[in-house]
Amino acid sequence: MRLHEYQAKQIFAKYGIKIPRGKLATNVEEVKRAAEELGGKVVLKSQILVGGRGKAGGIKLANSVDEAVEIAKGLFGKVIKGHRVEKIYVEEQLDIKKEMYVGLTLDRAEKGIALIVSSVGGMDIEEIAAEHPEKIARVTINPLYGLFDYQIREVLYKSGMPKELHKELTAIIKSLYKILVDHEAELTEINPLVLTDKGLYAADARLNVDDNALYRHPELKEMRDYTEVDQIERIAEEKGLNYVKLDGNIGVIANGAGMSMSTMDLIYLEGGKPANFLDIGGGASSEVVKEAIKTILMDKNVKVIFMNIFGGITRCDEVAKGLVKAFQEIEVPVPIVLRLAGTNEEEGRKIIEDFLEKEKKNIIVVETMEEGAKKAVELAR
Amino acid sequence: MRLHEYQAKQIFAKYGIKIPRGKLATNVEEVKRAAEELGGKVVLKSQILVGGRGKAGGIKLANSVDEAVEIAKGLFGKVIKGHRVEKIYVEEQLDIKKEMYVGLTLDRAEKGIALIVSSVGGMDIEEIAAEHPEKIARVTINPLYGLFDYQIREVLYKSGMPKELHKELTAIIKSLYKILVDHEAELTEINPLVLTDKGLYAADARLNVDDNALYRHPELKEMRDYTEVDQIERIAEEKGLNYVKLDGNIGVIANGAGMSMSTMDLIYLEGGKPANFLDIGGGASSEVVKEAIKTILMDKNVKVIFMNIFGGITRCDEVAKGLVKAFQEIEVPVPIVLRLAGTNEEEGRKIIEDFLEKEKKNIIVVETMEEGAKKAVELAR
Amino acid sequence: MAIIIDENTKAIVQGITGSQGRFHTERMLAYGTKIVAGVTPGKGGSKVFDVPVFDRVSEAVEKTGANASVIFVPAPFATDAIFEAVDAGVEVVVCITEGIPVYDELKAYKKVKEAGVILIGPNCPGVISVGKSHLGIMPTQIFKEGNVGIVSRSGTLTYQIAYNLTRLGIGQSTVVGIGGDRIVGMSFVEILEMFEEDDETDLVVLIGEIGGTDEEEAAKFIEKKMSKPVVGYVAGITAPPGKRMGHAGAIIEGGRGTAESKIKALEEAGVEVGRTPMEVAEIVKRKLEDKA
Amino acid sequence: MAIIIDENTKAIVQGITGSQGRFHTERMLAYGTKIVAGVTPGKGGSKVFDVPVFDRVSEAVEKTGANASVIFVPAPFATDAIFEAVDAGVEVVVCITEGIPVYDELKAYKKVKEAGVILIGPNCPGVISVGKSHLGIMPTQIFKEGNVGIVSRSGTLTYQIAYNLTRLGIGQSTVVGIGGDRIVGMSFVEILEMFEEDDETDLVVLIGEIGGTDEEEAAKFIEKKMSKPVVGYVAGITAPPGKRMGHAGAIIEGGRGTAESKIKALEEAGVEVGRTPMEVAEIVKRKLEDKA
Repeated sequence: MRLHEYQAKQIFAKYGIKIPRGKLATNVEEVKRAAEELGGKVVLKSQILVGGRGKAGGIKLANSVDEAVEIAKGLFGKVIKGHRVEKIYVEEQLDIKKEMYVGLTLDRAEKGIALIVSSVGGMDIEEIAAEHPEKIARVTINPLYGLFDYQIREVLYKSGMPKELHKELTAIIKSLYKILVDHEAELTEINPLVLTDKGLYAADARLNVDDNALYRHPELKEMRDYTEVDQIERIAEEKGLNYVKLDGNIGVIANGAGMSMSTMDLIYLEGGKPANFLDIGGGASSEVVKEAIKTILMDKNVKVIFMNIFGGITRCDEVAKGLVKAFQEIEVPVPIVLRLAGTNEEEGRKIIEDFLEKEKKNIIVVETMEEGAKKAVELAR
Repeated sequence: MRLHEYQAKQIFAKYGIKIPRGKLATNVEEVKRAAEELGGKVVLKSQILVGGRGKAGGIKLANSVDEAVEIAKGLFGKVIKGHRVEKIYVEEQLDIKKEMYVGLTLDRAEKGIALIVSSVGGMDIEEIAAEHPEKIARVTINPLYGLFDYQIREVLYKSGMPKELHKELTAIIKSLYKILVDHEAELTEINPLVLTDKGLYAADARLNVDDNALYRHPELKEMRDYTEVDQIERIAEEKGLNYVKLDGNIGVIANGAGMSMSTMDLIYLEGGKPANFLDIGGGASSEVVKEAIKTILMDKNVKVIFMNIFGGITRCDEVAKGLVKAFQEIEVPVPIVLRLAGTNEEEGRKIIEDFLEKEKKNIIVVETMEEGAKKAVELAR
Repeated sequence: MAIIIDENTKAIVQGITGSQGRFHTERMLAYGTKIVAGVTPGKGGSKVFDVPVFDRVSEAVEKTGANASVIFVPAPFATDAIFEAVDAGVEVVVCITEGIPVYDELKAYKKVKEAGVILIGPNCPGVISVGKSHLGIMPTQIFKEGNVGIVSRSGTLTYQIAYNLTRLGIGQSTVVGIGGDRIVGMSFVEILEMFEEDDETDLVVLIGEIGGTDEEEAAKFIEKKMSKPVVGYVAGITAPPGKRMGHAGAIIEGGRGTAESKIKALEEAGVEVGRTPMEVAEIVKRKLEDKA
Repeated sequence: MAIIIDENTKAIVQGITGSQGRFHTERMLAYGTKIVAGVTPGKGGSKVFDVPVFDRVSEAVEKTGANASVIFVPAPFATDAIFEAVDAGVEVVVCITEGIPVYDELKAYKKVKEAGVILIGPNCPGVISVGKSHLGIMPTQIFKEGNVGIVSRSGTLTYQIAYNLTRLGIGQSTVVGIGGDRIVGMSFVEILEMFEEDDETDLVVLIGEIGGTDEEEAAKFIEKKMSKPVVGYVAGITAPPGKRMGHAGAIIEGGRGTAESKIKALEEAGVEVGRTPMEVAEIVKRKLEDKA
C-alpha cells in the first residue's frame, strides 16, 4: 500500500525530517485559503498514487493566490494516468540550491534493505544511475543488525555528497530507516531532497508499506484512500478479489497469479487484448466465482470472458456452481469460454452440461487453455 | 548496576506486570502512614542491594500498623550483610496460592539471553535446579531475532506450569523480555512470581542493567543509589577508581583486574588477608596513583600497602611520581611495599631512590610480586 | 533419490487441527506421505486421522523422529512456526501459509540459512517426490513417476505444465513450488543444483514469472554449471508495469525483472523457453526423445 | 607460522588520529608491524607517522590491501568500527576498546562468526607474534622469540608471566589477550586449536580468571584434543563471591566459574596449574627441559 505524499510527509515530520509548510485541499476554496496562508507563491501537487505525476502535469507552480485558484480549477477532477485528482497538497515554494536523493527499499536479491543515495536528485533515479553512476551509491543493511554509521558514511562519500552536509544527511537517513522499520515499509524515499538556506528539506515523500503487515499497523490501514482508484477495482477489493483493470476486451478469470498471467499472455499471443487480471485464489467457493463474473461484467468493454481453471485446492465443481449461480442471478450478455481441469473436473463438467441442457446459455467448454485463448480471441473480434 | 526492588517494580508496572500495592518509606513515620494506607497487614522490605536479604532478616511481616512501626524502628539503620538499611518498601500482604519463578539473563556461554522458568519459586533458584530439575526449564533467545512464542511455550510446558496460567505467564514473559531489551539489562527476574485470586503478581522484582550501556539510559543512571554502599567505595568511584572493600589488613594496589586478583591471591597464599581490591587501570597518571593511596588509607584496618605494578601502558615513572606526591600531601602511617616492573621501570626506581635519599620514608622496594606479597604479609603481622 | 523429500521423509504438520491442516493431512496421508505427528499448541494429546497431536514441535520431533515439517498456520503465527521447526531440528520446512509480512519472511530466511535448513515457501504449493512423498497442497493425481524435475514460483501453472507432461506420457521426479513471495527460502539456483546432482532427474522444467531477478540468476547458473537440459516458461508478458498482480512477487520494479528480460537471459543461457504451457511439454518431449 | 598475525599481516588502525591510536601506532610501527593505513572519518587525506589516513575502512582496504585492523575508537563507536572492518573484508580484527555495552558485543560476536572473521577482544591488550607483528598495546620489550604460546583473559597478568618466562630464557611464539569482557570474539578453545596446529608452538600457557565457564570448556578440549602440553594459571581465589572486580568477566555467578572449579577442571584434564605467576614460568621451564 502506497501512502499519499501528504500522509508520508506527516510521518516524516514526526521523525524530525524537515518538510515544507503545506496544507491539504479538497476543493478550490481550500486551495485559495492555503495559498493565502502560505504567502501566495506555492506549489500545487495532485495527490494521486501514481509515479511521474510531475511530468504528466499533476504538479504546478503558482506565483500568486489568483494563479493558484486558476490552476486548482483545472486540476480538480482531472484524470492523470488513470487517476482522478480529488486532493491537492498546497505547499510553500522553496528556494532550492541543490537537489539530492535518499531512498531505502527492500532488496529481495540481497536479502536485506538497500540504502540508496544520490548527490543528484529530482529526476528519475534510474536515469541518474545509468548516466552518472559515480553520483549514486548503495549499501545493503541487514535488518537483524540494523543501520550503522559506517554504512551511511560509505554512501555519502561514494556518492560525492558535500562534506558539510554529511551531518544533516546522516540524521535524515537514520530517521528514514526508523520510519521504514517502524512502519514495515517496502520503500521509503525522498526525491528530491533539497538544500535551502535553512537546511535540507524533503520536497517529496514516499512511503509504501507492506500490505501483509497492515494488521500490525491499524493507523496505516486507516490511511488507505480509495477515492482516486478505479471504481471496479475498489468493489473487487471489497469482495476480496484480486482484480486489476486493463485496456482490452477479453475478461479473464483464473486461479493463481501465475495461471492468470499465463492466461493473459496466451490471449496476447493469439492477437487479443485482456480486459483485466483476476485471480480468484486457491480454494475459491462458488460465491467467489459468481462475484468474479459480476465484477468483470461491470467493465463495459468486455466482449467475452475466458474462465481458465486448473483445479488444485480449487474444485472444478465449485467453479461450475458459481458460474451457474451467476447466470441465475444476473444477465450475462457476453459469451463465456470455460476450461476446467484438475480436481473434480468430471463433476464440474457434468454441472455445466446439465445446466446447458436445461437452459440455452452461451458457454463454450474447451479442453485446453491454449484452445480457450484462441476461442476467446475469435469471439472478441 | 542493580536497581532497588522498588525501582524495578515501578518499571515492571509500566510494562503491564502486576505488582502489589506499596509505598517507599525513609523513616518510621512514613512506614506508619504507608501501613495505614495499605490496611495494616503489610510486608516491610529493606531496600538494600544484596542477595538473600530475606533470610538475613531484611524482610518482615507486620499484621498491624503498630507492629509495622515496631519492626521499622528495628530495621532502619541496621546493617545487613554489610549494607545499611536506609529505605523500607512497605507492601500489602498477598494471599499467595502458589509461588513461581521467571527470569531472563545474559548467557555468556550460549551467546544469547537465557529465559528461565520454574513452576516452583520463592527460594534459591539453584537449589530448585539441583533438587527438582523437572520443575525448571530454560531456552536461549538470540537477541537478533527476538523472543518467539514457541520459546515461551517450550519453557512453560517443560517446567510443568499449569495450563490455565499459560496465557498470563506468556504476557508476563513478553513484558519481562521487553524490559530487558529496552533497559539493556544483564538480568531481570521475578522471584517469587505469585498466584493470587486476582492473578499473577511480581512479589519481588530484580533488574540489573549494564553499566557500560548507562550512557544510553540517563533515566537509569539517575536511579543509582549510593546511600547504603560502603562510604570508601563511594568516594573511590567518584575518583574513577575500581575499589572493593574487603575484610583484611593488607592494602592492595595493582594495575589490571587480573593482576589485582593475582596479587590478592598471593597475599592469601602467604597467609595474609587483603584489605581490598583496587585496580588503577591501564595508563594511570600520577594523580590517580596518589588518589588510590589516599583511598586505601581511609580504611583504618590497613597495616601495610602492597603496590604491585607491571608497566604496560602504565608507566612505572608515573606510578613512582604518584607515590611521592602522596607522601608529600598526606601522612602515610603504614609501610608501602613497592614492586615496579615493565615500562619505564628504571626511571620509576630512580624517582623512588632519589626520594628516599632526601626523605626517610617507609617504602620497601622488592623485585618480584611473590617477594612483595611475602614482605607485605610479614609487615602486617 | 529424488530431491528434498523421499520415502524416508517423516513429517509433522504444524496447524494440523485447523481446517486447512486437517484437509491436506488427509490427502497427504492418502498419497502415502509419512505424517508422523501434528502440532497445535494447546491440543496436545488429541489425534487427527490417527496422527498424534503435540503441543510443541520439539516434543513431536523427540517422540517421533520427524525430519520435516509442513506448516498450515495463519500468517500472524507462521514465522513463529518456522522458527520452532528449525530449532526442533527438522531438515526440511514447507510453509504453505500466504500473507506473511515480508520482513518476517526475511527473518525466517536468515534463520534457515544460518541453520542449514531447507525452507520451501512461504506462500507455496509445496513439494512432491512423485510416488514417494508429498508435503503440500498439490493435486497429486496429475503427477506420474518419471525423470523430469520441475521448479516453479507459481502453483497452478506448475500443475498445468505437469498435467501436460503427464498427458504426453512424461513423468516427474520431484516437483517444487518455491513460492511466489519476494523473499522465499530457496532460490531457483539452489533447486537446480539439487536436480543437477539427482540421479533420478534427467531434465528440468523451470517456471518463472515477472518480478525479481531469480530467473536471471538461474540463467547464469545453467550456463556455467548445468549439464542437464533445462526447459523454461515465464509468465507475465502482458502484465502492466507497476501494477500489482496479486503475488507479491508479481511486480515489475522499474524495467528490471520483466518477462522479456527473463526469457532473453534464459535463452542466451541455452534454455529453450516455451511460449505456452503446452509448448513447454512438447519441447520436453522432443528433448527427451533426442536424448534417447 | 605463528598464529593469527605474522610478518605478512598488513594492518590498519581505526581511530589512528586519537591520542591512544596515535601513541600505539608509533609503538607498533617501531616494533616492525606493517601498519599500512589509518582510518578516522573526516580525517581522510591526512597522515600519521607517514601512514595515510582514510575516511572509510573499505577505502583503506581497497587502496592498501590491508588484511587486519586494530581498533582504538571510544566505546560508543567501537561496535560500528568492528562491523565496518568486517564488511571491508579484513580477516583479523583486534578491538582494544573497553567499556562496550555487552549487547553490542553480542551483536559483534554474531557478526564476526557469520563472516568467519577472527575478533580478538574487545577490552583486550591485543596479540603479538613475537618478532613478527604486534597489534595492540602490549609492552613489546618483555617478549622474546620462542616456542611457548600464551592465551589469556587478563592483560597485566599476561605481561607478568611472559616476563617471567623471558627472564628464564624461554621465548614466546604468539601471545593472545582474548579480552576480559563477558562476550569476546574468541574463546580459549578456539585459540588452543590454533596453537595445537602451529608448528612454532610447543607448549601453551593458559591464563584464566574467575567468571564464566571458558576455562572449564578449555579443560575438556585439552583432555580430548590437545597433544601439546598446557600450563595453567587462574586468578581470583580470594575474589569475594558476588562482588564485581572491575573486569566485567570477573564476577562469580552463583558458584559456577569459581577459581577453584577452574583449577580443578584444568588439573583433571592433565594441565599443571601454577599457584603464582613465577611458579607458572618454572613449570614451563621444567616441561620444556623434560621434552628436550
